[in-house]
Amino acid sequence: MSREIIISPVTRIEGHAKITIHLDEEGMVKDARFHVTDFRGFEKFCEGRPFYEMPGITSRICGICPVSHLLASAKACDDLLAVKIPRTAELLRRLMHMGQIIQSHALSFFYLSSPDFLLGLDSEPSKRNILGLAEKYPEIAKQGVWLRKFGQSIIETLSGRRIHSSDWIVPGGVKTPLSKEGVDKILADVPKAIEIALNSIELFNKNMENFKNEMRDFGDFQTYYMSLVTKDGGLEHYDGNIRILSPEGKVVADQLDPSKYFEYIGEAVEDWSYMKFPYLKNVGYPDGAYRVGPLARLNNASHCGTEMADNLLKEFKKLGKNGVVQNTFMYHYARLIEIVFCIEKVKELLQDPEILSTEVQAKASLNKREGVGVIEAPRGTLFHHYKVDEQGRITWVNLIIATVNNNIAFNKAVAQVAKKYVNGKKLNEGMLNKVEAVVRALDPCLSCATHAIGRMPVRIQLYDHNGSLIDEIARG
Amino acid sequence: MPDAGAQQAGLKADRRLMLLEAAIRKYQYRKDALLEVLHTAQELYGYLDRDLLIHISKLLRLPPSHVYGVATFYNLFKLKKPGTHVVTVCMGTACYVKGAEDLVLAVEREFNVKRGGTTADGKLSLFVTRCIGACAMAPNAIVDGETIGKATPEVVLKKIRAIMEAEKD
Amino acid sequence: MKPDELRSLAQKEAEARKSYRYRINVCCSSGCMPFGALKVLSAFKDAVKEFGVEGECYVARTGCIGTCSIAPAVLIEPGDYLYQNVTPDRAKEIVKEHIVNGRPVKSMLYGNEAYFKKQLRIVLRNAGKIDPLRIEDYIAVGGYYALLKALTRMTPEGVIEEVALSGLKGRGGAGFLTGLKWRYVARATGSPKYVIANLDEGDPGVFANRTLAEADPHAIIEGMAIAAYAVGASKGYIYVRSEYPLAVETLKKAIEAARSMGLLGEKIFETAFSFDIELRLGAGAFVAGEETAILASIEGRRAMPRPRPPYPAQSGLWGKPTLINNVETLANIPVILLKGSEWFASIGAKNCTGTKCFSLTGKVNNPGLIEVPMGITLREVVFEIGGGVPPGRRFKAVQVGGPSGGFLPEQLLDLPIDYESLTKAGAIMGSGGIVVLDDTSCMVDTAKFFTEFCVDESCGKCVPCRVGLYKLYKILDGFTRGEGSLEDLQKVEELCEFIKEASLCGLGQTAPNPTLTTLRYFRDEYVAHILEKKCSAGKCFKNGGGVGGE
Amino acid sequence: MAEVWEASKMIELTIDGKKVTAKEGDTILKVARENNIYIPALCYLEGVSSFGGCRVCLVEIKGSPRVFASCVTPVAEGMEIITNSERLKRYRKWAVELLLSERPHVCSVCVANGSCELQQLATDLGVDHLRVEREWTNYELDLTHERFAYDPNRCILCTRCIRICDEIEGVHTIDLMLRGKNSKVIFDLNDKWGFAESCTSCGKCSAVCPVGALYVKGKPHSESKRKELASFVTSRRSEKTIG
Repeated sequence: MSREIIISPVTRIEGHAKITIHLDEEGMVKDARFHVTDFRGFEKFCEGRPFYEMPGITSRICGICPVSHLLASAKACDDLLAVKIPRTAELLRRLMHMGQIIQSHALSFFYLSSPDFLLGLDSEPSKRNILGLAEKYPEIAKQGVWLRKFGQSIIETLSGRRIHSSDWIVPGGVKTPLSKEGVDKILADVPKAIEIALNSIELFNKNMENFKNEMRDFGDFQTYYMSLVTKDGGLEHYDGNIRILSPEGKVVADQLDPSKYFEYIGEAVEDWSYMKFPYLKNVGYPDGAYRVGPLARLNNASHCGTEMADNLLKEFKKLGKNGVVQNTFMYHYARLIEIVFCIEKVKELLQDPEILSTEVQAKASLNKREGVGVIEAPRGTLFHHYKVDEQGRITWVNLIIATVNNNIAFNKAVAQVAKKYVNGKKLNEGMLNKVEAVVRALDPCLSCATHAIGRMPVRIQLYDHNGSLIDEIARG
Repeated sequence: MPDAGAQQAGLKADRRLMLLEAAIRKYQYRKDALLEVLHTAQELYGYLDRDLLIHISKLLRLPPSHVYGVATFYNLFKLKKPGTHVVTVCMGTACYVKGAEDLVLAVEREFNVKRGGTTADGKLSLFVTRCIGACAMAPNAIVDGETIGKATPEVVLKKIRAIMEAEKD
Repeated sequence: MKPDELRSLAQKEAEARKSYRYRINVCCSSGCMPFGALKVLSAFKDAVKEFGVEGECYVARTGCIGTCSIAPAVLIEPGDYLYQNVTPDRAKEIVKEHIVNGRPVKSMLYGNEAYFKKQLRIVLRNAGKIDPLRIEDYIAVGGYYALLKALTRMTPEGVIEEVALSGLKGRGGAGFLTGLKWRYVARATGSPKYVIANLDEGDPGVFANRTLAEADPHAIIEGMAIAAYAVGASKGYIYVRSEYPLAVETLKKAIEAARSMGLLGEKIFETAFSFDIELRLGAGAFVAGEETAILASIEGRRAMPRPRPPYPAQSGLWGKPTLINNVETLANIPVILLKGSEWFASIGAKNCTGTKCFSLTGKVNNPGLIEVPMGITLREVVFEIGGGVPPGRRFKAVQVGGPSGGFLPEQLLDLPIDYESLTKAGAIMGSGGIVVLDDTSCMVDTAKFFTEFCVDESCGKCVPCRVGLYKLYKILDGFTRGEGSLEDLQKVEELCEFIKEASLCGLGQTAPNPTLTTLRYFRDEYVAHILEKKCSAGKCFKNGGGVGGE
Repeated sequence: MAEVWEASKMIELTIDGKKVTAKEGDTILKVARENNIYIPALCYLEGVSSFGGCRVCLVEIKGSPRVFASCVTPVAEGMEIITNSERLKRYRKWAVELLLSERPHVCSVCVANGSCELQQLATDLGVDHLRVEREWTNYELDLTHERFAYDPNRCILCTRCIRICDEIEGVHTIDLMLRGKNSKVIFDLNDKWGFAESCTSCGKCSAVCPVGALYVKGKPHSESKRKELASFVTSRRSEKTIG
């Protein structure tokens, strides 16, 4: 008899989703799908609103990386105003962006994923979380909490608010300059932050050995990679152009204008998911699947531009063939390296003599009817694309969220892990956890990606080969 | 002579305008006569268009928003041109209890018009009203001013079809 | 006009009346007009000429006789022969048989004596018996004598005292003592003072005021003039619904007639009292019937009620002391002055004197306009006067008091009609509407209908009424489509309490009544809708066959 | 010299058990605030006429089963006023919930977030969910005015803007159209704001808007709100009284 197993909810990811596992007639895993069951219609919701509310509105899509939306949206609005923002404003925006990536990566690694591999995938689920971690590795948990706070404190220092700092980044720049006290305050914490980041990398390296088996089948598959890079191919998060890397490690396209994304990215639709499936137009769907995010950025970047991160990048590239690391598990590693890079970048930005200038906003009124803003969010490339009417009211919105870029990859990874670990005849926690773990490695931010309102319970459902539901588990 | 402002407001200096201004004079340009003036204007013009409202607001020295607010507060005033023919269905209690809703639905379906609206060709408007006071003969429909008591959808539709046909000839 | 002129005119008219053996009263009110009343009128006029009886038979165009279900109706005096469904052909036959041959045409007579038996006509004393467009007709039956009496033989305080002693309460709905209200206005400082006659009867299913204005406009005018004298006002407004064109026309002509006779204007009956009336038209806003909204409307503004105090008695039209009375209240006044407060107080119930006009409609055999003494039971009204529900149907509920009135079930039919009893039972007197429902009506659907009415008519000023009622409507609408749970009933009750208590004016304060009384007396129907998706009247769940709705 | 001003009669009453003296003719709300007794209110705006529409400032008066809007009810000798009973709290909560449900008041994406009187009141009253369904009105946003924006989807119809425009600025550009739940704040003949000829662009309306319906473009709501205006209104009013 053929069945389908459905995993729900995928705990410890942002937002909730549903995984269905489809079995063939022999009861073996044939396919697995990562679903999004609810739809927020955020793009629709924005229609009719004034463009200058967009940074505020879109940053509300997500409570985890509001700054990413804020930045992408503000950049799209800069485009609508057709202004070049003051250099200090750019420095400050970058600074906030670094803070954002640090706190997001810290959250992903310490809070959400580290319990998996520090406590073991088969450990008691009720303990397999940050609280369980704090019990067994109190020092690590504490460091994780501190590092996240460091990132948040940068955001807070700049905007005055920790989470939704929506009115600080505005079209044309930022609202308020940074004070000398602010600079000193953040700089004082930099050494400790670096120390924690490096410790974490050491810890990760130590533990990697224990996961050799899992890692082999842990979403180790080939895709294209996409990210922003600097003019000279370096690691970039705020600006830059698009580079696309082939699975073999060849740069197949470079310095593409990100505002023309629709020329090279297509978006397919599947009737079982509200998420779109972006693919590279040149390659086609679904072969043109690509991955974005920390792994993609490090694969794409020839260098980081900061001392410690450059060294780490060199080590990282050794882990893959032709310098391309394909294993989904390595997203964790890439994330840690990026944390180091960001902290170094924070220091560099704070030492820029222009950081304290008070010229932080360019004023202009609406000059264009269409604007695109692209940045590298913690989870990957984020596109905001708006069209407005003559009064500046939004008439059309397209958002491609980092997690959505990874959509095809998600499904591939889930299927691969399910095939290896899920046996249709037996359902046990550990096996289901592994499916969940791979999802967590990719770190989907579902509330963004699906535009879902509130909590979205994720269920695991089991379907037979006829497509009928035969079992369902809901957890949490 | 009609007020000079009228032409600026885009109103034709015809008999209707003279009658309207005469009525306003009769009320000595008093602001509190607004409702009466609007009644007169609607009787003369059939509905209150923008130019008419601007003119009234100037003559009575009332803020335009006040005039607009009053004109839209009361159901009776029409700001859009109604159809050539008007069907009004009474939705008073007695009529509702005796099936006025069916009359409305029948007209809506047959002539593709929503209550309160006018057909695309401007031929027929359908309004509902709250109690015309002929409750003993409920349900009531008024087709071009003629009251049909104890109305049924068939009778009302027949009547409307008849006037629409007559129009064509 | 001099006092003597009134007397001699009355005498002349009375003699003229006597010279006719018959008087044919053709009802030409809004109820009968659509059914060819004017054609019937001219058919009678032609017929009396044709048969050569014009010298002994007077054909009068009158107001409502009260039997709207047999329109057009014709009343022949003497003997009060009431003919039903008269057509021009039948008119001819009636003249031939009844007038010429002296044999009333039994087959055409309205045989329902019970309809009139329990009625008592004070307000409608002249309705159907005089020509409303002839002021002489009104004077012939004693019209304007009360005004003459007041102006020449009574002090303003004396008039107020008489009205107060009669125990007359406002007929507009709230039931405030009329004499007391007058006294407040009389004592208020400020000048000039105004009198407003409220004829903005917007309640669906109610047409008593309209009928009164169409049948006996001078009774209203005389009542107003007396009130003005009592409170010291010199200017009056009649605020009338524009949806009542015939009433507007009749009142307009009546005011002109009274003015040309000197019964309105300067120095009436050669006294120092001057009073004139202006007609003000509403424009389709139910809320404008509210005391303070009517003021706004007359001042040419949006008819939005304002909080009281200050009461219109202190600060009304343009901030001046203003008396606002319903037209039915005012029509009582001349009779009270002529017959005395003692006589009036002896009619009706102990704490609620006089009579009340009701439009009796809905699923009842004899709909029409009735006037009954206060204290009569609902059962008498519905089953004796109204003749009960149509054959084969079962009585379900009676709604008293228009859209804000409550629904009362069978077991409360023995309730006497007075302000207190009705309010206690959850209904209100309102401006006088009684709608009878039988088993083809769904109480949930009906509550929804009235709530929707109030949603449409809410002025939007205060939150409970503007938003609360709409939310209430949405919940009720859900019930009729198979949505909602028993917990929602609790929510409905809480919401109703808030709307009732916190609304600014009477519209909002009474709007939850239909919902509250149906919940109180017909809760099982709500439960059946919610739990079984069942509507015993077959009105609901039309879309979607019972479960889920749309 | 003869006394020009007739001294106002002073009366005594109690509010929440506290004895206070007040000028005859003053409203309960005014007297309470003068005595540091907080009665919440939304449509009330010092310096312009009272409206009495929001029903948030309801109070009880001993001896009456009814509740009274304190912004429009004058004080009287010996009155015993209760401003904060369970019943009043219940009613206030309903009023705020209904307002929140009337139009799409999504605080998180509103310009007034953090400086909104409705939001503050909801927080104060512990409104953490709505018992009735929200409406998702889709009124068109008006951005035609060079400096100001009007978003009807956030309007609570308190009419502060209408009153200040009429009574203080004296132009009466703003009024309401339609009625009941369809009521909407309009400029001139329901014109787009930027084309409303009578508007003097004084900005008072947006300064007194308690929510995010009228606001200054590009300026954070919190900065454009009524602080400086309140003093303006008060000074204007005292001028009026003296003159």
